[in-house]
Amino acid sequence: MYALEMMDITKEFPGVKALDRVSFKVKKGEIHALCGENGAGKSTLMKVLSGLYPVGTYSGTIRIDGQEVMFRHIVDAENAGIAIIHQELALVKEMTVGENLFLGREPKKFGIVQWDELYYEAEKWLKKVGLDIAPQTKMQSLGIGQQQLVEIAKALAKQAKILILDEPTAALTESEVEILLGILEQLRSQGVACIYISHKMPEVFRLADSITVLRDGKSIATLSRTKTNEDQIVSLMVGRELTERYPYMKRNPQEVVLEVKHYSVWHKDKPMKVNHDIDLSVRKGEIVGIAGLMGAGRTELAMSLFGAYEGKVEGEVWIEGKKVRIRTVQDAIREGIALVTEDRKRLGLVLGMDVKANTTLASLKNMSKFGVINQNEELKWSQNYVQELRTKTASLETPVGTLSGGNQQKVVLAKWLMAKPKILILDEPTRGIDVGAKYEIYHLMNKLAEEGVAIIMISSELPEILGMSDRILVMREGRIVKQFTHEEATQENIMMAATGGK
Amino acid sequence: MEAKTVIHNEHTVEKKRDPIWGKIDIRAYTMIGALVVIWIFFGFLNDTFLSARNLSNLFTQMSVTAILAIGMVFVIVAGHIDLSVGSIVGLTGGLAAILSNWMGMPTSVVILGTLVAGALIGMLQGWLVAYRAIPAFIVTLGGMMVFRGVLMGITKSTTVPISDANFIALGSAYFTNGFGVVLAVVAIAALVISTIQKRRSRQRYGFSVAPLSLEMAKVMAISALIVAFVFTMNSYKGIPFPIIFVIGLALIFSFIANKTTFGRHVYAIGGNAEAARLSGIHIQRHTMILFVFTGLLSAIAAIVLTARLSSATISAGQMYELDAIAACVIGGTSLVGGSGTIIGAIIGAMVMTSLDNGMSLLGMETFWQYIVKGSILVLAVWIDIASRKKQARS
Amino acid sequence: MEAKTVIHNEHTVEKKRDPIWGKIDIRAYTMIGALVVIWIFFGFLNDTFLSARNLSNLFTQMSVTAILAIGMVFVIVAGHIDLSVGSIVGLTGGLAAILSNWMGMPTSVVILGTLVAGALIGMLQGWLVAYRAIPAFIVTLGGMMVFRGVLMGITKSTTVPISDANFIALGSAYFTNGFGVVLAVVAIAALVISTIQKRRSRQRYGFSVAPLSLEMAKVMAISALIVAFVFTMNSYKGIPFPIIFVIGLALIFSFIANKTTFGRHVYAIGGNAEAARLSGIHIQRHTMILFVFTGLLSAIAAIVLTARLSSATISAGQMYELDAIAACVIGGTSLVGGSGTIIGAIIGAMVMTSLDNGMSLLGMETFWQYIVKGSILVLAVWIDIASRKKQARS
Amino acid sequence: VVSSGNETADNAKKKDDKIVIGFSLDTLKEERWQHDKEMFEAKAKELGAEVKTLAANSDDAAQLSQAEQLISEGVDVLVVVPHNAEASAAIVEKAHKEGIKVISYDRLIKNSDVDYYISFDNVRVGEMQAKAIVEKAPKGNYVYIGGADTDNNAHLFREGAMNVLKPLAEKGDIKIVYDQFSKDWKPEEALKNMENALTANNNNIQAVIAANDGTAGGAIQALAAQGLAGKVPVSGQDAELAALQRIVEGTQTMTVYKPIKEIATKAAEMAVAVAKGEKIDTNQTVSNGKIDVPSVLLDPIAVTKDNIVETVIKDGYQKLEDVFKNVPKDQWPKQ
Ligand SMILES: Nc1ncnc2c1ncn2[C@@H]1O[C@H](COP(=O)(O)OP(=O)(O)OP(=O)(O)O)[C@@H](O)[C@H]1O
Ligand SMILES: Nc1ncnc2c1ncn2[C@@H]1O[C@H](COP(=O)(O)OP(=O)(O)OP(=O)(O)O)[C@@H](O)[C@H]1O
Ligand SMILES: O[C@@H]1[C@@H](O)[C@H](O)OC[C@H]1O
Ligand SMILES: [Mg+2]
Ligand SMILES: [Mg+2]
Repeated sequence: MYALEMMDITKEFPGVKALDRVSFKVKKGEIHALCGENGAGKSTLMKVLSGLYPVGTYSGTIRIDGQEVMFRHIVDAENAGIAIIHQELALVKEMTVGENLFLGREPKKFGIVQWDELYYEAEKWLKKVGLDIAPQTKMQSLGIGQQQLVEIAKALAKQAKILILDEPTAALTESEVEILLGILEQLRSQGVACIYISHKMPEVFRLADSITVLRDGKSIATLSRTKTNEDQIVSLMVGRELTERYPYMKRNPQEVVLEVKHYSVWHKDKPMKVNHDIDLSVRKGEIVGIAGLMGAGRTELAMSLFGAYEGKVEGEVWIEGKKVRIRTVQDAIREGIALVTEDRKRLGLVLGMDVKANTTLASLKNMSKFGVINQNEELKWSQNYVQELRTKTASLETPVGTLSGGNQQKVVLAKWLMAKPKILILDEPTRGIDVGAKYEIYHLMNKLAEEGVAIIMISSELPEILGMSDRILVMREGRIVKQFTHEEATQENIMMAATGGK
Repeated sequence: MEAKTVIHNEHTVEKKRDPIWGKIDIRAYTMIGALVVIWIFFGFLNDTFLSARNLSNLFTQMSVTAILAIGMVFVIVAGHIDLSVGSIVGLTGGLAAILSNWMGMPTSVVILGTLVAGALIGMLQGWLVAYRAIPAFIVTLGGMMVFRGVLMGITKSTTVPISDANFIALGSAYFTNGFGVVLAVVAIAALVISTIQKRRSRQRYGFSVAPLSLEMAKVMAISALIVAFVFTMNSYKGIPFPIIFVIGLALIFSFIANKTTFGRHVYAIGGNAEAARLSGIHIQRHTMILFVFTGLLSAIAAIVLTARLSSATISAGQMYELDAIAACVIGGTSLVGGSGTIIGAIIGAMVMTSLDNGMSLLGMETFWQYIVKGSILVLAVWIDIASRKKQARS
Repeated sequence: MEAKTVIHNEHTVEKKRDPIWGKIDIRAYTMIGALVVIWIFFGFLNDTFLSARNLSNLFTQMSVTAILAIGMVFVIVAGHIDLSVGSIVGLTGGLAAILSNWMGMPTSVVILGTLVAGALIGMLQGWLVAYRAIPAFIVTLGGMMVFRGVLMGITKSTTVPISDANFIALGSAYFTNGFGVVLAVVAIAALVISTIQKRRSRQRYGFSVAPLSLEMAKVMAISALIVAFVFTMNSYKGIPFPIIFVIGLALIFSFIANKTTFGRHVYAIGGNAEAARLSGIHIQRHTMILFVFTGLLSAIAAIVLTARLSSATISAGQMYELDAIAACVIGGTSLVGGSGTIIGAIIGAMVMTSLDNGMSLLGMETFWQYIVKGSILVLAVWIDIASRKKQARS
Repeated sequence: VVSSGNETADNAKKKDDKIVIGFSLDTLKEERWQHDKEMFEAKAKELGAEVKTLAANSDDAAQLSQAEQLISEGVDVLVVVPHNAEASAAIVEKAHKEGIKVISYDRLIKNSDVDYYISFDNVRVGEMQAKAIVEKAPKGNYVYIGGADTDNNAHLFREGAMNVLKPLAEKGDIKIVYDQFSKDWKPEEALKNMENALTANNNNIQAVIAANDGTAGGAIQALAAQGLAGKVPVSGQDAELAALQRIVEGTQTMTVYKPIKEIATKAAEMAVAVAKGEKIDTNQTVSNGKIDVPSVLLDPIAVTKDNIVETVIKDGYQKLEDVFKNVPKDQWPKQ
């Protein structure tokens, strides 16, 4: 008896067949992982299931507990016991955490919200996901990881029969992932069916009972976890063998390109420092990884070095032996710095613009004369980068907002590669990116390092930090607390430094 | 991988302030400051400005803009705009006059007819915006023309006078002093009771409550304001009818905005429509209701205006939409949607009316009035923004 | 570690359509359709509507709105609004008349003075919006009042006539037939050359090009339109001056919008200001320049209007902001920012002017004109939206 | 916080015996009202009274508010130029409640117990415009360029003009081929209207009745574009400087001059007398729908090239050198 059966689901967008006769079945009380490359159709399938694409906009049938269902509205799906955590955060940032948690399902009497009850309940669910914040906190003061946890709490609060998690851990630290996995295991024992989408193979293999692989909008295979392994899944996803996950190369870094001394950054509204007395240097052709927990202040450091953080700054920045003052992003670009921001939708892309315009946004000057754009140059360069990064897009003039998450990330990368930086800062560069594409990005980082670019990679994925960095810095509470070489570093000693624990 | 982490966190549980008006945001406070400055300034230049009589006038004068602004806040918060309110005022006012004068209907029927007409007009526009996805700007711009045209058609471009004394009273009568006192007592009692209830409820859920002394001080301050208001109005002729409408509507709609699921959903729609949709909120239905609100409120404004003028004219309400929108924006409503308060909009309306009233009392030349009003508008918002920035920094 | 990957990749570089006007979006096409329907309809009801003479009138009548809409597109695309353009038209027009009539300046000085005044006014407003972060709605609403007040002050509320024939010609003269023909030839030549160059350049870059026959057909169609236009205008009195302004400004600003980094950056700012800032775009400087544009374009519109009337009145330009904004929105500009085209706005202006002109030719009663215009506005956008949705579905 | 010593202020004012006149104007945006205001204030001052003037920017509600303000400031008499004839009845009622008399200036306040009325008759104005034009063009195609459709007066002017034109049209002498209002009295709207009228009739237009000088200016621009300025008679109203210049240049036929000086000074005298409680002699009464209002009706004057000097210029309403500015000096009339 299946809790859920989706049969022959086909869904088309203008110019794209996102789902092509997909079949997908989930048993009661199992955690079922859904894997596939970026753009394979995972999110689309789940949107069909959650009523977001109502009946009639796709073809095929859905059965729940053997009964055929037709969802005309999200509420129909919710009533049928389906809850979903969407890949993209969907929270109202002007509202409080509690309001967001119960948005659309507020406890009420005669249409009047029972605030005390709402906040009381909210606090319970927040505790459950390990968030120790007041439910009256405004959403906008939360970091992206905390926001993700709120989303999870919101879905859990619905106490659904079928829980869909679309990349819930992309923005979470390991410890939070642990909490989440614990919750899911508990739900499994209560008979809830969970659909788990993730690009993080270790998670999938720790948790899932079965795994379904999608490729190019088709369901390729459904396997039991015990009868398969990571390499098989990856090759099913990507259509080829991927032997080496982290293509680390031993490099000989040359002279120092960026040097930061006694660098402190003040919070933009509050009288407190978010970075204390940072000393840091990066050499030509070197990859420096920065590890740390959420809230360690890595993003602030990156933004501030890039002239994009509003708070006051103290200390010195030297580039190629020259002392520089970077007050604006323009200054930073002029000094050869590029920053791939962590929140691509909010900070990285103009979603309504096409792939081409987004790719060239930071380097238009290089393909313009007297302020007039040479459109063929623009076309040529953006095409080059689409090919080099293997971005999956219908055309260069596709609005970037319709690309899948991973492909959007590639567009952001392309934008900054095109600016030909001397110093490239990557803040969570592979968040939400599939294994194949990750590999591409690592490969690219190696290539750039070889060409002499100094790279700083901020990441919350320890394997990636370990696998790619020549040197690893660990940040905790705004300070750099530890430094390791590639050889010295291990998961354990990094975590130890990051948590300050014993 | 058992690394138990200690996520540091300096959030303290925020005490929820919940005055009867709902949340008064910082911007509203700055604007209250601006208003006080304007009042002191005019009071200084002109003896009559702060007289009970002129304050009574002032409140009456702002009533129409304030009523329209109440509906406008909702529409703007939801990310739309309504350019047609002025024309709806004109049309429903004309209708009221026709019902009353030409058709000899009793006051109650006239009022009912007018309100129904306003609501229907709003519903039509709301349907086009919500279910046909036509930008509100276009729908209401079209509406602005159509309704004005209909008004001209049905009144044959004449002014329709009203003679029904009951109807006229709605715009120009005063409540007796006794009523004012009763009102003050009721209001203060309600305030005290609701404060106590709120404390009880919080304690039941185990939330911390503010010190009793502080809460009492707050209740007393608000009570003092209520008493001062009633006393001032009574020392002239009593509370004017239109002001009671404004206060009543402001309370009702503030309640809707802050305490009901409907209101919260409107804020959610304006803040992040996608998130609202994914949370199963009926965006279309809500949107349509908002326009029913503006239609209805326009009809109420029309009743007040028509009664005050004791006639309906074909130019009635022209450009009121701009006043209403300006009142909202001055009062802190963001045109991008998602944030704004009703009390803010009413303060905005009061700022503008005070400027008009004060300058005309001073007998300032028309062109100077334009220049001064425009400049102060920009200046007030400028100071407001600058001070909020500073505050955020410090 | 040489895992050569064969990630499948089906990029087809889309054929870039690049007419001289820049991107004409789908909405513009629907609106061209609506325009054609309106023309046919009026042409059917009234013989004169499609006469050369009336078309010449029609184009002249829409010139002021069209010029204002050009600047408005940019401001709206960047996520702002300019409510002051009508008042700037009034003020700079008054200034032009004063310079010309009271101070006896030669035409060139008058023009220069007017343009400088417009640009400075725009710069002041732009500075407040960009560098002081005051919402454009407030700044320009204030500006609307202030500039109108200043106009009333400097003209002492009188009508200032203009007698300088050169100046008047700017609004009411026609280019000779010969000039029209030369213009057509130049335009077609430019079209052909640019098409050839574009093909060559694309081929040099190794991009695919459209079949020659198709490209030729396109060139021929556009040429035919140019010839038809010049022929029609010449068959009356020649091309009116104001139209040449509109065409010239539309070409320049379309070029800026589509071909320059500045234009691209404006769209990016409107689409996602934060992402634009993080891509190194000077948001403040760009924003200020946009308001300089609207100021400048308002001054040009003022010159055309004042010359056309050969006098400046204190009500000149009132409510033009609404016409300009409506033209933009009808032409597909989104009030949320990030998208909109100049050609669309001009078509929007033409739709509105055609309605006005057609109905007044038919001698329709005023109130019907309001009703019909408002309804058609909504209807046109409705059809447009419905058809786009269908297209997206299919 | 709030002073309520208003009543005492009122009494103080009464005691010092200085008469205060409240003058509530519809608008000061049009040129003529500027003149009304200045002349009224000058005369009142001469008579030892103080004037508090407020203008309502063409908004009924604003005008009511301002009247309320004047009343609350304790004026002795209220002179009102109503924006709207009916809507301003509320002002009369409010004033009477406080025992203040109201004089209706230039436009009649309808359906009210208004005390006096002093005016030129707006319907008369329309009739004069039409008569003057009919004299020049007794036969042919007529165009009517109206004022703001939302202004009651515009409808009255049109009514007057039609009183004259309708019988002629019925006789078949003339034909009204185009008849439209101009939004907000805007000259540019009049220009568009006239362009359309000329186009629709292939320039076969013999006469234009424009409701005021602003709209006349627009219409004449359209005629000029067809080389018809000066060939087709055009009416106007208000004796604006620009219009008088056009009259002496020959492109506009006439304007209706409402001798502002006369109405302003008469009204000031009336106001002072009413304030003192004296009885006023009026030459007639006009029904306002409720009562017969004691009225002083002044004759508007049709101004053409021929009588320009002895009317507007002699009154000091406009200056000779301004009016004849664009005419060679040797052609200036002797004064
Ligand atoms: N609204 C839309 N309009 C057009 N195309 C869309 C839309 N949504 C998704 N697509 C396309 O459908 C395909 C599947 O996208 P989907 O988001 O389901 O991928 P995914 O498997 O979730 O990828 P990722 O791992 O990157 O999240 C992609 O090619 C994407 O570009
Ligand atoms: N969009 C935001 N708005 C307001 N505050 C934010 C935002 N994003 C992050 N923060 C603040 O910054 C802190 C997180 O810091 P930061 O993002 O620099 O950490 P990090 O080490 O980069 O962690 P992460 O891995 O989550 O990116 C949060 O505590 C939050 O207060
Ligand atoms: O004098 C005219 C006035 O009576 C009317 O109300 O408005 C237009 C003016 O020209
Ligand atoms: Mg996805
Ligand atoms: Mg971060």
